Amino acid sequence: MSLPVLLALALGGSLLTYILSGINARLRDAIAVIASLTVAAAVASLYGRTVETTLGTGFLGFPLVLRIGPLSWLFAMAVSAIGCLSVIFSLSYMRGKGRTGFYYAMLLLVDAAMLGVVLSGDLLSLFIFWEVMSWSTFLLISTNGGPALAAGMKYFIMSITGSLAMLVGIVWIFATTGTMQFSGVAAGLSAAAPGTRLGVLVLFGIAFGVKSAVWPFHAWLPPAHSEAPSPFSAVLSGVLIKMGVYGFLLTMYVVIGMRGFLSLGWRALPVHTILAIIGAVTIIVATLIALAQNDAKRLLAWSTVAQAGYIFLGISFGTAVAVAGGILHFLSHAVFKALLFMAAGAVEYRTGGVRDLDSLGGLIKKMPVTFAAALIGVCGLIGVPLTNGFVSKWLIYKTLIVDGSPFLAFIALIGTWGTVLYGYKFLHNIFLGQLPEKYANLKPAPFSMRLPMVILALVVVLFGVLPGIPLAVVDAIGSSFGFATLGVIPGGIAGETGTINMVNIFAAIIVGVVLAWLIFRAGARGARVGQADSYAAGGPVPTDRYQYSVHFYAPLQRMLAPWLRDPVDAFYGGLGARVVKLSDGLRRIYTGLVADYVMYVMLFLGALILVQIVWRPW
Amino acid sequence: MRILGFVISPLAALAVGIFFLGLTRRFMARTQWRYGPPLYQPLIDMLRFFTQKSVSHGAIFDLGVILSLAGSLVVVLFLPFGRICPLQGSGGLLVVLYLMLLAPLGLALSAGEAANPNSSIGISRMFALALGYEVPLLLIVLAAMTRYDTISIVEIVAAQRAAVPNLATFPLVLSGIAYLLILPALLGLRPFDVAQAPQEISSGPLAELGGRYLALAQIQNALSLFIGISLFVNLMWGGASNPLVFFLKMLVVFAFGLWISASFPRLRVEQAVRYLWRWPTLLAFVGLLLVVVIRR
Amino acid sequence: MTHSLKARLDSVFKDIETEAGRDGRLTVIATAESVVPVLRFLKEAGHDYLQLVSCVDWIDRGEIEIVYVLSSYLRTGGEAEDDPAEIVLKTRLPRSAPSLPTSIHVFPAAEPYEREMHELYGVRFEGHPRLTPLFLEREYEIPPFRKDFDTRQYVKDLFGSVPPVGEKS
Amino acid sequence: MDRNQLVKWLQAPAKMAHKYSLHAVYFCTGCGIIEVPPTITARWDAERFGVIPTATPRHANLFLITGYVSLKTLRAIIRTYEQMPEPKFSVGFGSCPINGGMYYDSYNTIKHLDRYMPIDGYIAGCMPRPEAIFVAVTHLWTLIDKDMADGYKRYRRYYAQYRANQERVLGRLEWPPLFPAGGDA
Repeated sequence: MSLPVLLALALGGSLLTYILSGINARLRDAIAVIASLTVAAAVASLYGRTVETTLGTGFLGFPLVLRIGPLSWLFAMAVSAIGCLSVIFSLSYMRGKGRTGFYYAMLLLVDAAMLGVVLSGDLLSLFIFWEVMSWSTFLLISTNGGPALAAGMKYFIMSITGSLAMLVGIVWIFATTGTMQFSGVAAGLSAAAPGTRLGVLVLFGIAFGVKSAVWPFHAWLPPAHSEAPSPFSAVLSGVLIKMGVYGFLLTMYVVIGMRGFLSLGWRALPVHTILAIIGAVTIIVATLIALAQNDAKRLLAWSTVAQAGYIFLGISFGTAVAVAGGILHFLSHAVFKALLFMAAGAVEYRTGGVRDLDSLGGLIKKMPVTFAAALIGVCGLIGVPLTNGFVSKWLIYKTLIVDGSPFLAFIALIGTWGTVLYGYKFLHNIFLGQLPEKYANLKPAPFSMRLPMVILALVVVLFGVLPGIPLAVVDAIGSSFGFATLGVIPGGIAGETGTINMVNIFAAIIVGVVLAWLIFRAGARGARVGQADSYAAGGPVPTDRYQYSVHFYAPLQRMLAPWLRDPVDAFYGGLGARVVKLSDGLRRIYTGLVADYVMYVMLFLGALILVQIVWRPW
Repeated sequence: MRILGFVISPLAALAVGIFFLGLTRRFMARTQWRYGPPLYQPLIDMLRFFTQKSVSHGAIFDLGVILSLAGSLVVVLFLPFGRICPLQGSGGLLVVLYLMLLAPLGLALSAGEAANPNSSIGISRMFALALGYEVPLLLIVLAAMTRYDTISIVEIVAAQRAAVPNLATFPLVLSGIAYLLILPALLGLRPFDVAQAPQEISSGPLAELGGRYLALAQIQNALSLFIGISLFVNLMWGGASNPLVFFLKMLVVFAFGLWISASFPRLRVEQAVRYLWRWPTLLAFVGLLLVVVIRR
Repeated sequence: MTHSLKARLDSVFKDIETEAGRDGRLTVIATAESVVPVLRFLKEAGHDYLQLVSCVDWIDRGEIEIVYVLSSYLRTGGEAEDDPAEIVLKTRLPRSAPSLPTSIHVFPAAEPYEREMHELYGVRFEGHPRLTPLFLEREYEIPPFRKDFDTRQYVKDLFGSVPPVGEKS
Repeated sequence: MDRNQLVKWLQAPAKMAHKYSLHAVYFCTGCGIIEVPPTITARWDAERFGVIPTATPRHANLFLITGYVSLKTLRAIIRTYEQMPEPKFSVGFGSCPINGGMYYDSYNTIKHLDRYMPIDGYIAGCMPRPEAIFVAVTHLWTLIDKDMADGYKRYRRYYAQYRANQERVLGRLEWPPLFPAGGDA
């Protein structure tokens, strides 16, 4: 299938869904699912191909180019697959809510725009799709109104700032190289001065940094993620912020080029190291803040910021293994974070919108499938061996240690322990512990919610045991950037860059579990008891609830409280308040009276005439 | 030989771990001017737990305990015991660091499903304390990995045996001291046993485990004693060429840990974390810094 | 302080009797209605520590006596004549239907005492938010601390009737 | 370890393990509990015999009731006893659990503990000294050897009767019956 047809299909699906929503709800659901499935299948069929198409018409005289390579394919696949699963998840989540047609159309539009971003082959079409994506995302985030509107506004303002920076960068590149196609730009920039490359990197970095929520541009993400509808949070966290990662990869290794990028900066402190340090700061700050969250989705949102830090650290560290790790971690994170947001969404759906970690508990008895999925997701998030998160993080750590950045490795590793803490808090406060009486009759998640979660959970484990499958694509991307190949085997990688064989580890863990299970079986059997039979110092368990999970890490939080405030968010808030005040002042000029405006014009003209008379500049 | 290693190494670890458990009780008794139980008392206890009927709170309650033990068993396979090391080239120390995570995570899942407030408090303390000692531990492990430029434990051991003691080994001395300072926290011994404080939170995560569940938790405890000490001997003290020497080295390190453990009263979580993030972290940090500087 | 506490009490409250005893102890005998005002007065006068509330069953007189013992943390007392170290406030209630306004608004610490007296002596405290059982597991026809409660008979009736467990012979 | 012991270990390891690993949950009622600290600390050192205190009934197999039992404590004692994993042994300490002791005429203190839960042995005295606890432990060993420490079996067997007695003095119990069938007899 050719690329323009693919994009047309994606955009047309969105439009068709919106038209049909006025006619028949069931038909609309069916079309939405079919459209997203078709797009995913079409993207999958493009595996391994490298195509470049120029669209017939251009735009303002510039040609619009679409192309696909390994990098674009991987991102397009992630976008279309996660998008498709989130549409399926939405089927029950959105039932009975207002403006469903608008929601579906926008969801598909965001997916289409993201596809456009990763498929575009020149800066102009990249910018167009980027804007479409930003707009439609804003509409989706603020779809619930109220606090969601404020969250959407925050996102939108930061996004616009990024877009402007990007536009300036594009103009700069065009002025320097005279072309907008990536292939031409790369050739032109390699001849340009390092200052130009650095400037482009910084300008694009602002745009992509905002989107991928790298510190200090992360402030929009937590409110936006927690206020958006859950299926869209999955898309938002799973793939949309990864568009920033795509942009970084594009800028660093395609537009500027690997050699050009890695040689930027000073010898003692290259630019890519600075970027890696920013990634590390993102990890540690976001992880510590995530520990203190009491809202399920907000906790996951901060965790997204932290994981984006890992990805950023990987791709900007700039060794073959690190970049492979970064890209693989993007894929892992897309899968398990979409899964976790869906699990949180399923809980939210069944409990009537409860996301407060302090008031849930014990849902494992009522929603076992959701729990299993969430457990696997959290294991992936932590990076427990046999999940995909382990492989990608292992690659990053490995190269950080062997290539001489132990302090970055330390931050990445300690971030993992922080992840254990908040990951367990998420699991424990929602699913473990005692079931409150008001949820005694809770039903399990509906099938259309369980299906995407189960698929994603299976992918987490599959890519964890056989990481060779995604690593083959990642390796192809790396080679297209000019890195050495990794020597991918089904169980991981083997070769001089480092050895990992998940199949061995898998076998060892399976043997360990079987052995432990045999020991367990050897013991005397016991009886199954309910939650009322719990040790309560001899007393009977109170009828309502014996155990609460409030303030889970209280001692730690007390210790860390002074550092847990987010100065960056406060800075943006202050800036916003200042701008509003300044604008209020400026608004006084606009009195609304025509006479005043006429007076301004006359004054301005008078001033011009005065200037002309006195200095005669024209 | 390699297949045999898969059998010998967990069994040896278990034997050593259970011996250490018995030694702990005996040592504590003698410091308190008591006679103390026989050294094989933990074995009797485990046998008793196994033959007692127990209660289960659900599937995750079972799975968590099994996972916890399985994680420790697999870690043991990665650690050289003398020359015995069944899993050499499968990710090395990084995988060990990650697998060491399975044990507390499994126990936490199990205790979470038990739905007892004491367990919840215990887990919260356990994880907070883990974050406390992981900071210096990671710095120490990273210092070792950076110093020898590999992530394989076997290679680290080999490099230590090949090297003559000189100024370049000095930075690891600091890391070693830091390791000894956090050893009781790593092993869950007295000044840092707030997670399982029996008097205040009824053994914490173990509060609802009875019968075979407790037996599994005890075996895991024994293995974790082995892991914590054997990691030190391998990374900081050059391992050993035969198991007996290795065991003797472990004994010396463990005696040091017991000495600290018997001398100090229990710390609160904040106190423990504050301690762990102060002196051991500082030492480990300086150690890592020196390693990096010398490597340049 | 110009007037002694005793004098001020006598001047403010008409329906009480005061008597200065040995060792700086001041005994106040009040009616049921004036207990709470007197307690409030004493608390404001600095005697802000309610040591205990007790109860005596005077079966011959047909009365139940409630005893409040107050003292002060800050003042050691006893040095001056007008500064009693301990104040004992007593009130008598009819044994048939003992009832008293609750004093937990003045002294929150009185809550368990009042619950205890309600449970063991059957004194009703008006306005107490939760007069639920505190110690006892069973319900008793006569409150068990009353003097006409026959414990031996009760033990014989209740515990004597519990049969040994085992094979029925 | 003499030869007899070794033979016993080989014949019935589980039984021997239960003998020499008595983890006790102390129910701190009444004055008897004051005898426990000397028993487990340096002066008498009960750990020599494998007797150590535990924090929760789930870990324990020995239940020491150290003093008088009021109705409220009876409720907690029954609950704790039912939460202990089988096999479990219970020992009444002092004269109060035997027949009420000095509380023979108390309206709120039960007189014969073995009518509400099975007791494998009593330590008489008001109150017994720590040595008496050791005598009781050695006695309990003999009983376990001869399979006569079968309180938990009796509880299972006569559960209906025990439960009836418990409910007679305590009223309705909050928790469901441990053996819904009401026991074997």
